[in-house]
Amino acid sequence: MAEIVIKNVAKRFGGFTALHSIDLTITDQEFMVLLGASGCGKTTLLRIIAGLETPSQGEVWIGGKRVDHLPPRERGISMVFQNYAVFPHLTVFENIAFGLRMKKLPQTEIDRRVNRTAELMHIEQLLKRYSGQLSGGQRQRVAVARALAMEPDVILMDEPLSNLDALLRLEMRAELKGVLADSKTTTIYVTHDQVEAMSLADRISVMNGGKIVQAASPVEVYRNPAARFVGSFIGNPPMNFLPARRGTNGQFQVAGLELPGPVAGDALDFAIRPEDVEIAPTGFVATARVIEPLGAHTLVTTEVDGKLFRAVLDSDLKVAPGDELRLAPKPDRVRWFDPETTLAV
Amino acid sequence: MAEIVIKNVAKRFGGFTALHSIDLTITDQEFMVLLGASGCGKTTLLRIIAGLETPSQGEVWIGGKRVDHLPPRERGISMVFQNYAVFPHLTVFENIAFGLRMKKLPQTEIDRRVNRTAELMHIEQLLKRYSGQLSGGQRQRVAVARALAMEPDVILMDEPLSNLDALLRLEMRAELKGVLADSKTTTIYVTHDQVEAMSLADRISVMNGGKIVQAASPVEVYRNPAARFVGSFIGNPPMNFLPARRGTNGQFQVAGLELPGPVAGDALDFAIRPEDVEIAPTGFVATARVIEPLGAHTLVTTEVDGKLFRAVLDSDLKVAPGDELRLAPKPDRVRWFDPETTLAV
Amino acid sequence: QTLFWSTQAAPVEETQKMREQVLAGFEGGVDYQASETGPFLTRLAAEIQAGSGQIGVVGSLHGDLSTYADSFVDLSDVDLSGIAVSEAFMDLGKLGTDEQKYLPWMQANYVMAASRQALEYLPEGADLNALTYDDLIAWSKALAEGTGSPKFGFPAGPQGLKHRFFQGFLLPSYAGSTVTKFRSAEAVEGWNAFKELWQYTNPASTNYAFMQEPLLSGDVWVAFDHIARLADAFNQRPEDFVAFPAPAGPAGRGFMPVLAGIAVPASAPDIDASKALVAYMMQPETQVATLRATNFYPVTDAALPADLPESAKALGPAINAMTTADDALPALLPVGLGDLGGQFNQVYTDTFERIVLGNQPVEDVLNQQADTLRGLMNQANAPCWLPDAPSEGACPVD
Amino acid sequence: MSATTTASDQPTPVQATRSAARFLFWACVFLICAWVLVPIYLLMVNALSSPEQVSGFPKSGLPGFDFSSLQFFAGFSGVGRALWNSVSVAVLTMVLSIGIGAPAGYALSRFDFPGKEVFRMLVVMTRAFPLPLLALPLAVMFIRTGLDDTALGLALVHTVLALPFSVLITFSLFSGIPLELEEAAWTLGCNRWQAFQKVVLPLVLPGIAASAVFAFTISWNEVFAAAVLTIENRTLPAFLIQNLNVSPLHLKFAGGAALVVPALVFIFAVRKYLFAMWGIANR
Amino acid sequence: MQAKALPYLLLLPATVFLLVFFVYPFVEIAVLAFSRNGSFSLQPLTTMATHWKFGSALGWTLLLAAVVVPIQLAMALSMATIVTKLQKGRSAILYIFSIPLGLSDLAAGIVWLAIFEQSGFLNSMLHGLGLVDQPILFLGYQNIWIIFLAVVLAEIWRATAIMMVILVSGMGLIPKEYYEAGEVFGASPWQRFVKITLPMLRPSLQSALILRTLAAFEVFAVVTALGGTTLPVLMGETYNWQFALQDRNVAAAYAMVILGISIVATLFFLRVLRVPKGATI
Ligand SMILES: Nc1ncnc2c1ncn2[C@@H]1O[C@H](COP(=O)(O)OP(=O)(O)OP(=O)(O)O)[C@@H](O)[C@H]1O
Ligand SMILES: Nc1ncnc2c1ncn2[C@@H]1O[C@H](COP(=O)(O)OP(=O)(O)OP(=O)(O)O)[C@@H](O)[C@H]1O
Ligand SMILES: [Mg+2]
Ligand SMILES: [Mg+2]
Repeated sequence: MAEIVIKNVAKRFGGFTALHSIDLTITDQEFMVLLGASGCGKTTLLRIIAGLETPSQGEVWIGGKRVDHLPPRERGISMVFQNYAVFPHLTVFENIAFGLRMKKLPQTEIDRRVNRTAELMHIEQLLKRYSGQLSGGQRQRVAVARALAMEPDVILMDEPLSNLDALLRLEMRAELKGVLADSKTTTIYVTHDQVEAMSLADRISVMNGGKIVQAASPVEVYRNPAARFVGSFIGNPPMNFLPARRGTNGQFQVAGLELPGPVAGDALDFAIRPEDVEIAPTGFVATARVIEPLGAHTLVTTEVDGKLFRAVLDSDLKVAPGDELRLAPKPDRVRWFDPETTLAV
Repeated sequence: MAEIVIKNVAKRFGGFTALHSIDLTITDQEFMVLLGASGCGKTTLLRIIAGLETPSQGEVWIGGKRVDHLPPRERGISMVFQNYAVFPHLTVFENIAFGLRMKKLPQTEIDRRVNRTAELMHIEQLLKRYSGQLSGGQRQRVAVARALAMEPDVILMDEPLSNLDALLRLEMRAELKGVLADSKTTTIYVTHDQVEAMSLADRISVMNGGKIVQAASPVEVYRNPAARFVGSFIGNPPMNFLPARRGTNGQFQVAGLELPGPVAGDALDFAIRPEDVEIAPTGFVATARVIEPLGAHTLVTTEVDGKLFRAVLDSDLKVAPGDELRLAPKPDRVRWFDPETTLAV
Repeated sequence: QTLFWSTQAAPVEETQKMREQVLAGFEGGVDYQASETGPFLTRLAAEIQAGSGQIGVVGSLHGDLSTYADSFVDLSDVDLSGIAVSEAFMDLGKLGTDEQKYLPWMQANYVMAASRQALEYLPEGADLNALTYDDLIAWSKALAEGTGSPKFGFPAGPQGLKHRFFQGFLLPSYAGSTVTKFRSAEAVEGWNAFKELWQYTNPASTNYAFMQEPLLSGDVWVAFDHIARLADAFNQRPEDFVAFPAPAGPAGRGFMPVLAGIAVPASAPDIDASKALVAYMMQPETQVATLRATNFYPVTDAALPADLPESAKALGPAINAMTTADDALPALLPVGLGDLGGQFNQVYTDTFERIVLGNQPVEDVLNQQADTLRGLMNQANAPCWLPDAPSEGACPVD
Repeated sequence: MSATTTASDQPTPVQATRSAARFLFWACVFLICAWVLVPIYLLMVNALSSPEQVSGFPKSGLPGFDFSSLQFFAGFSGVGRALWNSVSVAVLTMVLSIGIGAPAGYALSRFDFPGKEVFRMLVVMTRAFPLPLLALPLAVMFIRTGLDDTALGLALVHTVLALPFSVLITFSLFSGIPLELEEAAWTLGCNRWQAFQKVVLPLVLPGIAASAVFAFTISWNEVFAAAVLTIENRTLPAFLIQNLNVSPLHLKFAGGAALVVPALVFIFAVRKYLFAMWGIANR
Repeated sequence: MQAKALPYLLLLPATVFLLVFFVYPFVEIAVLAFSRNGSFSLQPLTTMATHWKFGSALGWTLLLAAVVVPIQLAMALSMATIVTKLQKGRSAILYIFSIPLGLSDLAAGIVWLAIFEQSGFLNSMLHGLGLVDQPILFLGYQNIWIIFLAVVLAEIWRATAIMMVILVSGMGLIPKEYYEAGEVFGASPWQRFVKITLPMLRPSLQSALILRTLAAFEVFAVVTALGGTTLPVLMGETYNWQFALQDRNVAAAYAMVILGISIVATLFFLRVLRVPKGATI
C-alpha cells in the first residue's frame, strides 16, 4: 500500500510562491502524470514528496503514514532527477547499485538487479563507464535505471525520458509502464510530452502557476478540459478558442457561424481542437498563414475573424499561405468556457 | 557567409569510435537539424564544430575558412549546451549578457539584447535570479537566450527545448525559427523531437552509430528514407517493416498480400508508415494487441504474420485487444529496402 | 652603520639594553642584531662564502668563532691604547694561529644559586662558599626529602649550557682533566656522583634553558647556571636568593669561564669602521655598560662601579670566591678544534643523556664516547689545553 | 552573495530535526570552539599578566591586566618598521605564490601531459626539504645578486614554502569546477584566460583566498629565513620571536601574543573571502 | 584545439621559480649528503645511520605523524562538515575554527607549554580542583609519553585548521544534487559522507593529507618547546647537526631522509586517493 496524499501543501521561496495549497491523492499503484508549463512547480512538488524540500505548509502522507518529518530515505521512494544527478565518481554499474548497496542487498541480488535494469534501459554495454563518458541520453537512462533498481513503493520521475530520441522513448515508455505495473509501484511522472502523458497515465494532473487545475484520466483531460488552460495547454497544437456571444435566437454567434451552445451564459468562449475541424463549405472563413508539414498531416495556421486558428489537415491537401479555407468544427467536439472563471461550462 | 563544411571528420575516445568519417555541408543560413539515436554522436559532432573537441581526423570549415585550429571564440559560433552550463555565480541577466560583455558592446546595447532575448524566451521576470533558483525549463531557456543574444553567424543548439512543455516549445520553436531566419544565422539544431525537426528544418541529417545516414529535406526524409534505419527511426510510431519475397509472377509476397515492387531484388523488406494504412477488406490480416489513445488518433499495435505492425487509426474506431483487423497499405506510400545493405531500393 | 652580528645578549631585554645603553655611544652608529645560533651561523657562512656582505662585527662565544678562524681579519693592529686585556683570553683569541682572530669581548662564569629557604636544609658543617659535590648531593637529598620533591635544578634543556658543566666543572673536579682522562676511573666516579645528584634533581631540568625562572617560581631551590641566566632572579628578588661557588671534587674546584669574542669578517663592508667598533667595545666604559646590560664581566681591567645591579652585586663575589679559591682548578675553553667544536660538545652531551637519562652502564658509555672523542682530537690535531697537560700533537684520550 | 539570496530563499532540505541529534551537533560545535579558543585565551592571559603572575603558581586563569610585557615590545625600537616589512613580505608572498602556483594548479587539473607527475613531485619535494639547510646557498645567491635584505628576496624564499600549498590547493579546487562551464564561456567569446577569470575564478575564489591566506600566514610566521635574509629590513618574527626561546617566560608569551594578534586580525579581515559561498551550493 | 604547449606554459613560471629557488640550492645540499670534503663518500649517511639518536628520531617522527595525521584528518573532516551544515553563525564559527591558521608553531609550543608546564594552567586547574597538592611534572624526561601527548595535542591544535580550510573549500564545490540523490537512494548521513563526500573530495583530501603529512615530518619547534631534546625528531637532529655540531654533510643526510619518507608518503596518498581514469572529480 503506497497511496500518496498531499494535503494543502504550499511552498514559498522567499517572496515567490511556487506552490499554492496543493491537494492531491495518488492511489496505490496508480500511474500519475504531472503536466504543466515550465516553472509551474512540478519539480518542487516532487521534491516535497521526496522530502528534499520542506513544504511551507501542509502535510504529505505516503502509505497511510505522515512523512513530513521523515528524511527521504525513510519514505520508501526513489526518484529520477530532472538533471540526472548521476554520481560522477562512480561507474554506471555502481551508480545503479548505489541504492541497493545502501539496502545491504547481497552481491548476487545487486548484480541481478543492475543487469536487469541496465538491459531494460539499453545501457548494459556502458556499465563500466563513468558518467563523464556518457552522452546526455545515456546519462539520463542511468538515472532511470538507478531509480528502477530500487524497486520502491513509490517512484518519482522528473522528465525521465526528455533527452531520448523518439524511438527509444517509445520503447522505454512501454517498458517502464510494464515494469512499474508488474512491481505494483505507485508512480508520479513529470513529463512535457503529451503523447507520453496520454499513453502512460492512469490519471493526468495538469498544473498551472503552482496550482492543480485538473486531475483526471487522459481522455477526459483531452476531451473535456476542466479549464481553458488545460485545453490550451494539452494537445499539440492546442485547442483553438474564439469568443462567442449568444444571439437573439439562443444560438451562439462564433466568427460568423451560428452554433448551439450551453443553456447558461451570454458571452462564452468557443473551443475546438485543431484536429476536430474539417474542410467543409459550412465552416469558418479562414485565411491560411503558415503551412507546416508534420509527416502524415499538415498543420495549417489560419486566421479566423482576426484570431489565430490552427487546423490539422490531411497532408494530401494542397494549400498555400494566403489561400482561403472553410473550416467546420465537428459538432460533438465543441467545448465552451466561461471567459471570467476560465472554467468549462 | 557562414557555410559549414565538415570533411571526413572522425572522433575516437580511447578505443571507442564516436564518429566515423563524417562528411556534411551546411549551407549558409541553412537550418540543419541533427536527428539520431541517443549516443549516436550528435553532441560530439557539435562539439567538434564548436572547437570544444579535437577531431581525431578530418577538417572543419566555417565560412570558407578552415577552423580546425581556431579556438571556439574565433569561430563565430555560439552554442546551447545539452545540460545548459548556465553560470551559477551570475544572475540570469549576467548570464545572457556574458558574451555581449566579452564583445565589449555598450551597456545600452547589452540591455537591449538581453531584454529582447529574455522576452523571446519568456524569462524576462527572472533576470535577477541565480541559476539555482530556476526550474529546469527556465534554466534551459536561459541557455538558449544566452546563445541567441550573441547574434552569431552560426548557432549550435543541443536539444535546446527538451525540457519545455509542448505549448512553450511550440511557441519557442516558431520564435526561434523567425529570429534565426531574420538574422540569417546558420543553425545546427540537435533534437529528438521529430515534430520539431520536421517543422524547423531546412534539411535533416539522420545519424546512426557515428555516421550520417541521410541528409535531406524533412519531407524527403520522412517519405523516402534512404535507409531502413531512417524509416524506423523517424516517424512516431516508426515505419512498419515486413519481409517480402518475389513471387513467380514478379510481384512481391508480403504477409499473404501480393504487391507490386521494384524491378531489382528477390528478397526485400516491405515498409509502410503506420498512418499510411487504412482499414480495408484487402489488407493484411492483423490481430490487435495494444490500443493506445493519442487524442485525435488511436495507435493500434497489431501482429501481422507474427511481426509487430502498428497502425494509426481514427480515434472513433472501436477496437479491443484480440480483435482482428484488415489493414491495407496506401500503395503510393509503400517503400522497399534491401535487407543486406539496409538501403532503399 | 656597522652591523654587529651576535649570538650574545639574545634575550630581547638584553638586546634592547645593548642597543640603548652600550652601543648608542659609538659614533659610527651600530645596528646590533642578536640571532639564534642557526641563523647566525648561516648568515655568517653565507657572507663569507659570497665574499661580501653586511656584517661588520661578529660577536659570539669562543666556540662559534673558532669555526671561522680563516675568515676573520687580523685584529692585532686595533688600537687598544693601553687597555690591559687578560693574556689568557688574548691567546684564546688567536685560535691557534699567529693572528689575533678575535678580541676577547666579555666573560662570564657559572655559579650556583639557592633560595634562602633552601639554606635550612644545608647539611651540618657544609660551608656554602666551599661546597663539595658530596655536600651538594647530601643537601639536595635533604631538600628532596624535606620538601617532598626534588629541588635541585640544572639547565639540561636544549638551550641549556650543560656541556660546559661536564667539560669545565664535573670532569675537572673529579679527574683533573677534560679530555685525557675522559674515561678514567675518576671520571667514572664523577659521573656516578652526578647520577646520584640527578635523583634529587627536578626532572623538569631537561626542559630548562634558564634557571632564573624555576628559581623564581619555586620549582627549583638550588641551581647551577650561567650567571647571565641567573641574573633575573637576583634582580627581581635580591633578598630571596644567595649565590655561591660551584662545588669542588676530589681533584679540585673545577670551573670554566665563558668567553665571548668580537671578530671582523674579511667580507665586512668597511673594515676600518668595524675595527673602530671593536676598539670601542674594549673601552672601560663600554665594558662596564656591557656588564650592566648582559651580566657578562669585562675582560679588561675596567674598574667596576659601585652602583651595579643587584645580580652583579650578588654574583660577582661568588665568581670571585670560586676563581680565587685555594682549590681552584680553572679549565679553558677548547682551542684548535675548528668546526669540530660542536661535535666535541656533543660527546659530553651524549654521554650525559646516555648515562643519566638513558641509564646506560657508565663504563660502556665512556668507552664508546672516548673513541669518538679520540677521533675528533686526531681529526683536528688539537693539542691539549688546561686543565689537561700540554701535549705533542693531538691531545690523547687514555 | 546576492541581495536576492536570503536564507529562506535557499531550498531547505528536510532535516532530521531530532532534538538529540541537534543537541549533539551543537555540543560538538561548542567543544571544538572551546578547544580552539581556550589555549588562545590562556596565551592572552599570560601576555596580559605581570612577570610574577606568569611564573607564579597556582594560576587563577584570569588576566592580571598588566601591560608591561606587551609595552616592552611596543617600545622596542623598530617594531613599526618590522611590522610593515612583515606585511609587505607576506603580501608579496601571497601574490607570488598564487600568481605562480594557480596557473600550475590549473594546468594539473585541466590537462593530461607527459611530465605531470614529475612536476607534482617537484612541488611536493619543496615542502619536504628542511629550509634551514637551503638557507645557506640561498643566502649566498642573494648576496651575490643583490636580493639580499630586500622584501622581495625574502618573499621569494617564502614563496618556495607556500608554493606547494597554492599549487595543490588550487589544483584540487579547479578539479571541482565542471569543464563545461568553461567551455560555455569559450563559445561565448572568451579566450582561455577570460573564461578562467570570468567563470572559474569567481567560483573558486573562496578557495583561492584560502590558499592566499595560507601563503600569508606561512610568510608571517616564518622565522629562520627571515632572520638570515633580512638585516635592515627585519620582519616582525625575525625581530620579535627568534630569540623568544632564550627570553624570560613573560616576554615569550607577550611576544607570542604580539605575533598572533595581527594574524588573527588578518584572518578576520579576510574571512569574508575565505568563506564566501556563492549560490553554487545548488548548482 | 589548443596548442599542446599550453600546460607547459602554465607550469613554466612555477618550474623556473622552483629551479632557481629550490632545485639549485637543493642540489647543492643533496651533494653534501653523499660527499665528504668534496669527494664522493657515504660517510655522512653512515655517520647518521649509526648515530645512537637516529633510530629514535626516525621512530618518533614517524609515530608522531602516524598519530597526528589521522586524528587531524578526522577532526578536519568533522569541522568542515559542521561548517557546511551550519545555517546560522557559519562565518563566526568558521572564523573561530580557522584561528590557529595564524599561529606559528613556536607560538603554539609556547601556548601548550604554558598549559603543561609545572606551574602551568593544567596544574593550576588540578590544584584548584583539589586533585593534587603538589604540581605534577608533566614534561619531565621520565614522562616521555606525556611529552609525546602534549606534542600531539599542540600539533592537532595548531595544524588542523589548515586541513579544515582546504576541505571546506573542496566541499563547497560538491554540487548539492549528489547529496540529494544519495538521500533519496537510502544513504544515511554517515553513508552520504562516506559514499559521496569522501570520494568527491578526493582531490582536496589528497592535497590536505600530503601537505599535512609532510609538515608532520618536519615537526620541530613544538617538540623543542615542549620536550627539549627528550623527544628526538628528525628535523631536530638535522638542526642539531647543522648548527650545533656544524657537520653540514650529516645534516644534509638527515634532510635526505626527511625527503625520502615524504616522497614515500606522497606517493602513497597519490595512489590511494587517485581519481580513476574517466571519472570526473
Ligand atoms: N569521454 C568519452 N569517453 C568514451 N566515450 C564517450 C565519451 N564521450 C562520449 N562518449 C560516447 O560517444 C558516443 C557519442 O556521444 P554523444 O554525446 O555525441 O551522443 P549524442 O548523440 O549526443 O547522444 P544523446 O542524444 O544521448 O545526447 C556515446 O556513445 C558516448 O557514450
Ligand atoms: N530556490 C528558489 N528560489 C526562488 N524561486 C525558485 C527556487 N526554486 C524554484 N523556484 C521557482 O519555483 C517555480 C517552480 O519551480 P519548479 O522547478 O518546480 O518548476 P517545474 O515545474 O519543475 O519547471 P520545469 O518544467 O521548467 O522543470 C519556478 O518558477 C522557479 O523559478
Ligand atoms: Mg522541473
Ligand atoms: Mg547529446
